[in-house]
Amino acid sequence: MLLELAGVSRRFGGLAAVADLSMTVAEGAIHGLIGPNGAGKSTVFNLVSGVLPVSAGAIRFRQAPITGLTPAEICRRGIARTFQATTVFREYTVRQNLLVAAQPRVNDGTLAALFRLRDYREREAAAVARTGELVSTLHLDLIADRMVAGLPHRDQKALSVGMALATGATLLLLDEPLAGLTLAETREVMDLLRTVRAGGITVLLVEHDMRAVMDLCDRITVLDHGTRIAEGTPREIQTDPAVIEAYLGAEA
Amino acid sequence: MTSVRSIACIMLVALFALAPVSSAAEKTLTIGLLGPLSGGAASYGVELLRGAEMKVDEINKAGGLKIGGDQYKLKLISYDHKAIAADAATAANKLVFQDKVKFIIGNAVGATCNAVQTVTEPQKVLFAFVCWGTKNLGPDKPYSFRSMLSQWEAAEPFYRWIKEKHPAIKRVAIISPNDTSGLDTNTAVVKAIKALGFELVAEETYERGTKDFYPLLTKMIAQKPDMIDVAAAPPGEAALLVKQARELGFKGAKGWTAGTNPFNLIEVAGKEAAEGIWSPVNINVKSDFVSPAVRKFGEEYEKRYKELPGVIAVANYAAFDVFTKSMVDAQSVEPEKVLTAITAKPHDTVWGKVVIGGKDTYGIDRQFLYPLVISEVRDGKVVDVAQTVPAALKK
Amino acid sequence: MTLNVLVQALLNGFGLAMAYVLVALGLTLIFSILEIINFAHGEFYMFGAFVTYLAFTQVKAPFVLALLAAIVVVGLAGGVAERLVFRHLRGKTLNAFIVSLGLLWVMQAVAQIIFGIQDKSVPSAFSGVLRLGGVFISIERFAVIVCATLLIVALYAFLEWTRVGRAMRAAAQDADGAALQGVNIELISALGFALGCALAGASGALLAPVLSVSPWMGALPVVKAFIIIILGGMGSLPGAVLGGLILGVVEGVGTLFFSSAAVNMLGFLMVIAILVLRPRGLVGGA
Amino acid sequence: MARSTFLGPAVTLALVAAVGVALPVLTQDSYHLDVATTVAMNLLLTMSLRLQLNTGQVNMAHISFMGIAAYASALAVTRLGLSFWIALPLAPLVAAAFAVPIGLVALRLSGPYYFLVTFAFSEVVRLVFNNFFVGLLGGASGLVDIPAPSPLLGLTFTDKPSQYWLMLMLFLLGAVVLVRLDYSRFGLLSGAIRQSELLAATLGVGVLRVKLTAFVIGAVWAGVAGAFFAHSHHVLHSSDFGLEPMVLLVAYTVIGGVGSVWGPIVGTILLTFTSEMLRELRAYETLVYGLVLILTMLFVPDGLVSIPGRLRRAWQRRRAGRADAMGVGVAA
Repeated sequence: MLLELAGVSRRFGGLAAVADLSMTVAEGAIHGLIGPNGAGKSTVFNLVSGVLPVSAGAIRFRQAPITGLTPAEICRRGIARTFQATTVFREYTVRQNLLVAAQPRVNDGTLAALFRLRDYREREAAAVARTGELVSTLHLDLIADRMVAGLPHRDQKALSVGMALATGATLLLLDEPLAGLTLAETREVMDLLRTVRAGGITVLLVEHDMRAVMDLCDRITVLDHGTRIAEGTPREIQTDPAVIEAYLGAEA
Repeated sequence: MTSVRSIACIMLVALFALAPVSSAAEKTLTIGLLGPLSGGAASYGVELLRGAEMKVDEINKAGGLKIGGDQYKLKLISYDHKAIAADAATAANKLVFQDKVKFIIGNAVGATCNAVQTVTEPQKVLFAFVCWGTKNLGPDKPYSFRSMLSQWEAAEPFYRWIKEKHPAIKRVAIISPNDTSGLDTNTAVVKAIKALGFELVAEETYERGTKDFYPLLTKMIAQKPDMIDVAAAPPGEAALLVKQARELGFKGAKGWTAGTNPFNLIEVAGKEAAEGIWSPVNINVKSDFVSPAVRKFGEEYEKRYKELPGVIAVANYAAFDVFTKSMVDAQSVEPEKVLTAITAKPHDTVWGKVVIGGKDTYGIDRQFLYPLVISEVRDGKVVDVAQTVPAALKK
Repeated sequence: MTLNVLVQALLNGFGLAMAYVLVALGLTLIFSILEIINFAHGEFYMFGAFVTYLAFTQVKAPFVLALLAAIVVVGLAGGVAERLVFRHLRGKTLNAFIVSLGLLWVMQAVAQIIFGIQDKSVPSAFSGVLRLGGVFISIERFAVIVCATLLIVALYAFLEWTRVGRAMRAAAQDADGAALQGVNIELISALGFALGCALAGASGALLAPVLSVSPWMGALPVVKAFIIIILGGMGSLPGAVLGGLILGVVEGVGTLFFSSAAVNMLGFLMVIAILVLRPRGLVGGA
Repeated sequence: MARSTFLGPAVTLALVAAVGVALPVLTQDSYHLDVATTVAMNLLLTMSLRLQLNTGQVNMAHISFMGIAAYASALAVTRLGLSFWIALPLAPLVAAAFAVPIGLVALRLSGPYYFLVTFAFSEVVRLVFNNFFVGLLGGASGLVDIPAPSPLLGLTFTDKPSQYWLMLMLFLLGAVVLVRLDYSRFGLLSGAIRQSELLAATLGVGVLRVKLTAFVIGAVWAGVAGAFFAHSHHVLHSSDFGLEPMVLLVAYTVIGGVGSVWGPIVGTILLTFTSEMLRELRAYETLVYGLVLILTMLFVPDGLVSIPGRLRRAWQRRRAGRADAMGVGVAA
């Protein structure tokens, strides 16, 4: 198992946003994380990426515990994430945004930078090269050198996914990458995710577009009020009574 | 084409021809002034400026100065250094190199004088100030003058007067701001107190701008002093000190060695708190001890600025007086010649007779010495009670 | 060191502490709503003092009226400053710092031009001195303690029990959250800024008769307010009161044993020590 | 960190150097040279301050590191008998020795707490200069008679022009280092932190490391300015390292524009000219200066240096607008 959550919970005062959640993500898969609004999906992302400390339980990545590490350390271990509200560096160009993400494992050795030492130059060149590849795979060539502030929302969304990829992470936590996209653009991003999976990168996907989730995901975990109510293949989830009840309210 | 050029040449020649003809050309002598004109110490700076403006207008109204066949009108340029040493140096540079002044008459707040002197001394610019640091005068600073009696001239005669007139006073507590002039005043007063056999029971300093003195006064009053000397505290803070001391039950005598403006003190502290405070350095423009000239100056100043002058305004007025008279005596505006004229003989000024002395304290005669008038506040009025004449003046 | 002197030192410490707490409360209220530190907060304190000066000298108004005038006028000025300038700077720490610095210079310069450079006294409604055994306190100062405490209690009541007060506290906790609950953030931040300045103005009005007025009187109280909100924790009313008392005792008693410079330094060293141990201040408010 | 300056870093730096070198040729007037020397010193102070302000918080301790180095250098020369040319590199290291611990404390805090702890530190340093170790530091009357830099390779540094050249060289050395840093990975990361610290952290940027480096490098270059200041002014007083000079440096940097390494240069030069021009206005000087600060921050929040960038982006948007209308989208 690539990622394991064991009895993880997070309380804000009395409210338990995530309560005793255990789940696992297999390597190389696209793993869906779905549930009604306020089910605790974004909180899970904040816990795994180290932005929020857990109240209880443990998180293991490649069998090594990562609970308590800083977001930067977790990123260097190989977990990158995007945010529900697409956050990018608005005063930088697209290329600069990718470049910031492109070298998490490089120590930002200022002295090396100052005297342009050889290994600094090599790593800098490698980063620039990687950025170039990403710009083309993400079809961002036309706007690569435009200030992000002026770009339309969909380009910024594509860029935020690109930045997660640029870190060289092996596990991506994508928070609603399809929100607000047209049909054509949704298909486009789904293709991108498939190529990402083909490249051996695991994706934990929070998404409300059920058709896309069912189409893309190998396995799905369903959250409601912070606890896991179901986990399985897309087909199993579609027929699971607990899921239907959570989504459609107690019908019968 | 050529005709235009030739006409231009003729005009040029004519212009040059005219120039030497007029003999008594009208000239302007620029004099510089520096000081804190904003911020907490602004009262010093503004008084310096007003004293200077009064004398400059007086001279210009009387037609200016007749020196070496020319008639000089005076022009005053003043800059605000906000009591920051680096600013004072920059302002001094502007006066000396941009405005080409050879005389800077007026500066206040100790540390800024050191900074200005790094500019004026090498450039041989005559510099008169009221800064109180001991290091401001010395043989290595021949072009620097102090135009007001400092604590070194006032403390000893003041405490000698107290010893004679009020023998009951034995235990003295003193307090000053913790800046250059404050600390130097404390040193001078402590020297005088010890020399005259008083007992120093407390020596305190406070951060300039403090208003609530209850904590410090409680500590001082606990030592049971017979007298509290608010030494170098500016008028506003000295008023709060005496007012709060009275509130804390202190009934003893009150002194103010560096009292620059008792009228402001009375206004802020109120009559009861200010009652009986002695100060040796201030000048009471309304009292009968002083010459009619001072009384006239006080009236003109009050008419013009709606406030009574403090001693700093009178000091700078007198400094301008001495400098301009010396220029006329030397019939030159060259600093070297004016310097010798200033130190040559005593001068008649608004203070009365002024001698340039102070060699025994500073190693060089650059301190304005004039009669020391000790005043006392009685029922809200400043009354002069004694006058001592510095030894140098007796000769 | 007799008991009398020690009690007097403690009383000195508490004496004006509550007035400085008012300044600190104003500063922390403005910070929690607009997330900026108003560097010119001391100048609103000075503004309040000059309003009282005018009320007493020109109009011979009674004490309470002069205090109310200061609170209203300075509050209005605060509201105008928020509407014209500060509302564009929410959360922009650097820009807000420069703008408040500019405002500080403008207000000091205007005060110097209008009122001149000499310190002025404000006639006091209370005269005479209270003597309890060997310990003294002027009735004027006693009035400051009483009024300041009453104002603090009034502020606490306002924030706890009135609708506008609760909306302000909500906005202070989380501006976006409050907006979702229908709180009119624009109005509340204007009112909050006005109230913050009014608190400083009230403190200035109370202290004017005790400490005299000058255009530069605002510099020291705002530094004391900084220390108080660190001791008490940013954004917490009880914390500010606690911070004010601690600073008062340190200055009152400390001066008996150390020089004034050392006591000043002690205040700043406490700030550094607390921020190292508890980054949100002692009580660790909002 | 707006990389897209018109002329590229090297050319812009050369332009600034050219202006600096040309100045003493144009005017030998000591006042002009004195102001120019002060401007060059302030440029070094603001460019090094910007490094730290660029991470988004107001550091009030910058002037204290200048002061610590100034006193250290003065004492090294007057008490230890070292030559100025040994004290010059040593003094900034003394400043850095103070900057590391204070930086570690301050940088764990954010927003107002960071401002307050650096302000508290700067007041402690000022009070020490003014009231403590008076025998060593000169106390309230200041440390006086600090000698000018001793001759080097036959050159003397006692008059205005030579001191201007020395400061210009120190500034240009600092500018080269700071610009190289800014155009390197370090500059990219500190700009990213300013825009969104959380995003930078989740992308693997060691936020505390970058901030501490900016803080200490800033202190080192402030130290260089301090060492020069001590030996060119010959007098040191606590008022030179208090609140007033510090807030001026922050104003120069933010008005100029924190987002670009060129911001402080624009801010320092323009505002120094303004205050020299206003010198005659006395009480009105602070009034006008205050209004200049308020209006600039309201109408040009990103600082004067952002104006050309904003104009170009507006022009670009108008051009791009037309492009979108023609269907040249991104991923089509």
